[in-house]
Amino acid sequence: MKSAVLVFPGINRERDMARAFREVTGVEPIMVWHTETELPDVDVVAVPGGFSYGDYLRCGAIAARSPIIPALRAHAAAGRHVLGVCNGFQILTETGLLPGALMRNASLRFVCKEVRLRVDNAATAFTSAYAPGQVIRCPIAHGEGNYFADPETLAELEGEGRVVFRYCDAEGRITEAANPNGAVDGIAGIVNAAGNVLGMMPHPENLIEALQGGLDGRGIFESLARAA
Amino acid sequence: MLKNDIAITPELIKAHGLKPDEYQRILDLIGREPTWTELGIFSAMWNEHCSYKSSKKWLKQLPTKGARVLIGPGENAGVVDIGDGQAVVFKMESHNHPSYIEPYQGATTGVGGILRDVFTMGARPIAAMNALRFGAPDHPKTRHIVAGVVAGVGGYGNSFGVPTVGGEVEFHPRYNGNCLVNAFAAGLLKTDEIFLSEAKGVGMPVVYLGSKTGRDGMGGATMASAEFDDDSHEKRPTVQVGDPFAEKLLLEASLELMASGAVIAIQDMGAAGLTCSAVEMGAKGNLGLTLNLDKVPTREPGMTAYEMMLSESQERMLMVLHPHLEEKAEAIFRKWGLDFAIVGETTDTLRFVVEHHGQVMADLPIKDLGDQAPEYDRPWVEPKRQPVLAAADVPAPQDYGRALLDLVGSPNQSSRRWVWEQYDHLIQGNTVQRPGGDAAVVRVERPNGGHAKGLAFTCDVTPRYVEADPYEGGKQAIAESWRNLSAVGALPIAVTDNLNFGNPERPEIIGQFVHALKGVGEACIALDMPIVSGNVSLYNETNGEAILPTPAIGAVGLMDDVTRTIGVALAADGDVLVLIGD
Amino acid sequence: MKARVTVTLKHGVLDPQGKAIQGALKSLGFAGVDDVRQGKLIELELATADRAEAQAQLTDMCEKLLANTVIENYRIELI
Amino acid sequence: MKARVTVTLKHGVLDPQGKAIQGALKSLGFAGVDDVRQGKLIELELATADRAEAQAQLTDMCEKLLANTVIENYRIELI
Ligand SMILES: Nc1ncnc2c1ncn2[C@@H]1O[C@H](COP(=O)(O)OP(=O)(O)O)[C@@H](O)[C@H]1O
Repeated sequence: MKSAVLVFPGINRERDMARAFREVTGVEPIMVWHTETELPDVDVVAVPGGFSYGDYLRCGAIAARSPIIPALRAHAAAGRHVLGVCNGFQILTETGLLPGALMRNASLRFVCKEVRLRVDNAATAFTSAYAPGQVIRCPIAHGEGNYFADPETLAELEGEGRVVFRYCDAEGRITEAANPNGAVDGIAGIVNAAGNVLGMMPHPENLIEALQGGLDGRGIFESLARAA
Repeated sequence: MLKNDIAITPELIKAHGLKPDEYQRILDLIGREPTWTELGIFSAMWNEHCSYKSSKKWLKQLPTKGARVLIGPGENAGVVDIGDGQAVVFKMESHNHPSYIEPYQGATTGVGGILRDVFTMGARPIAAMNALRFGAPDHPKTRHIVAGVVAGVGGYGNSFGVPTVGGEVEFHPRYNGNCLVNAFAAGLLKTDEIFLSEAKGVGMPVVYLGSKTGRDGMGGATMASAEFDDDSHEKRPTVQVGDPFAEKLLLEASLELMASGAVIAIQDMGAAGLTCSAVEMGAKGNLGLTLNLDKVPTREPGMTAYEMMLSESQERMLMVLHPHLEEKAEAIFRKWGLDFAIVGETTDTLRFVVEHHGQVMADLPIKDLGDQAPEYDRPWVEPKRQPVLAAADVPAPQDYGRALLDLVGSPNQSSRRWVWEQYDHLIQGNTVQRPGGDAAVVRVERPNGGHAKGLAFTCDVTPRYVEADPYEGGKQAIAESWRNLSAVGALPIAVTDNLNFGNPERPEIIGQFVHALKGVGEACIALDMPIVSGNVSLYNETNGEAILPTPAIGAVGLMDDVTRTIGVALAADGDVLVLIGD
Repeated sequence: MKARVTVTLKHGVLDPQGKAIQGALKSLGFAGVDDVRQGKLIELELATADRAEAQAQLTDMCEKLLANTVIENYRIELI
Repeated sequence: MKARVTVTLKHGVLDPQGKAIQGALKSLGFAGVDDVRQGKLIELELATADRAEAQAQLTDMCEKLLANTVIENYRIELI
């Protein structure tokens, strides 16, 4: 599987993302600088985490207006895969490739910890390595991960099974206590209508080796490799 | 003729924190009255913060050498060999006074400063820690300061992209008027790619990089060394605002530039920015340096030479570049959207010359600015030691369960999770031991493959002990850091220190300092942990009440195989607990 | 010409900052404070002196960058 | 009564947000934009109908919470 990782000024988890692709798929991804206007011929484009443009104005807003974005849209329109993690998710919502918006955490604090996620749709190209309803561990690290969408959008997401991950407790229950940022209905990750663009706040790329405390994040990359 | 349209009055001299005898020393050195700009330059170079005038004598006695030490104190950060052609670069620095005045921005700029110290050496930062001390939990200011400082440490480190893996948080009424914010950073580099601040060659371009210069923190370095009084709020507009985004760009651009081979010398602009960095680069290289301030990128119109020389705007660097590689260097900085300007050149005159609008605003002997800084052997008295308590004299608790609950529920013993959860401690994907244990462990991959090594980090000191007996307390801080590193399976290799004390003009305070340092030094020798970098913060005192003496220690350990690290969690039911030591 | 753009959350969009401020004001003892909303203020200087042109430019800036029209409204003032 | 509080950075204080917005506007092709500064806008509803009282309350809120008077100025408007 061939992959590319977009790099915007202020992005800081591009190396983590590249490592995950390398470790799991054995292929080194191509790093693509934001001023490029074309993408290499790859199966997956990852938009990694960080603080593009310092997250000033709005998270992901400035990056979403970069020269590379039209090429990203074209890649998505062609049905190829796009994975946005954390700031990457925020950038994808700002481009309109995914609906909704990510607001300040309800606590107003940045939070870095391990949470549990329930895989609510294991039939996507990003999650086929997981079982439906499986509860996985995954780190989060963000200050603005509070997913919001209007009721119509939410109904659409739910109706089409496009909520892929939700914050849950160890038993898979969606509770307020298990929700680290106030996201509506515990939403941690969604896909677009075509199912080829995933955005998620948690960082699967930081849980792919035993040394990091677990392998639960590998499934995303394994699924993508399978789909390629 | 030097422009000198502001009269140098005794009041002005005093406002610059210079004592009459120090001013006399200036007159003797330059043989005339200084200009206003020159007075500013002297005050910046000769304040406690930059010159270490009260502490130098004692710092010289610390053990700083060891088989692994590649670079000890004196550069931006210490460098320690960890084998395989790799080295760890680290240092700790305080931002106490600014954090008390504006907790969020004070903490951010503290973290920014220490990160710059590390990447100025050519290292990519791989870990950060923060040692924090606040007033009593029920003191009216404490909550505000804690919230701001913790958010600021996180706000900067998280955005910059370094995992904050450890630290300390303590509360005590003696910090009511002076919180402590000590930031530690460590980075990794190859031993043959270490960058230093020593300028080399005559006629080399001196280049300004990073963010523009504004009137930030005017006289901030002077503030950081001045004892607080109740109208210290008047000093408020000197607050600097941190821009972690600019710093991240500066990191990437600097590392790219260093890799390109264009850099001869590099120095970050910290306290008293342009002044200290330029003087240091020239003086270390036995060269003169001329700056043309017309070229300095400024954020505000109408800045004077005085203001530019003393500005503490953050996220700036000064470099000496190879002349034929300027264009390449500029292209790299433009790519990262940063300012780049040739602002001067090295000379063979040993003079520090500052020009502005075609006029010479300062012309000073460059070596003397550093070398001739006052150095004091301040009078000190033997500290009063608190008597040793016999264990038998301490009554046993009535109810051990209750006592245990009180302990774990007390502000100083309770969980620090609420702090480190606000810090990204997982970024970079190398955190093997997360915060919450004895020491944090970060994976270090070998350049040529093979099983990964580990670096362990811990911050320690128990100020109550140092107060009770400075010598024993100093030893204890080192011993505790040694134990914390050993407990995760690492071999302790070196330390950095951040010596926070009260007003050195009081003999009791210097007495504490001298004895604590003696303890620290002896313990370092006994445990073979040289001190490779550090920082001194004096005048932590409000209305005559000093903080508890707080020589914070940041210690680093090495493990050959990172998979051998051991945590604090019990592994399984039925595990045997063993108590060792006494 | 100087201009001021204010960007506010649309009605119905949750505002964690506003909510937190409301809570904080309450715990500081300010009673009867309600419906707190936080928005952004962007002040800028435009080269043009033509008000119509400035208005058009600013609208374009808001649509393209300054506001996320999915969740935010904006208002332009020329000063 | 409705009130609006605007909080802006004091003159001379670095505004990283404003700087980033200015850069982004430039790279989107908006020419001649200068001196971009970002501030905060807080809208709230007060129980009182007395303007003088509202003004006093709001000043108190600004000093205690809404503005960081070390680096920020505030302005109060009653609507
Ligand atoms: N400010 C902080 N930032 C990050 N981690 C912290 C901070 N304060 C405490 N910790 C972490 O919490 C744990 C417990 O701290 P502490 O009680 O000081 O430990 P010890 O006394 O065992 O050295 C340690 O892992 C420490 O690194």
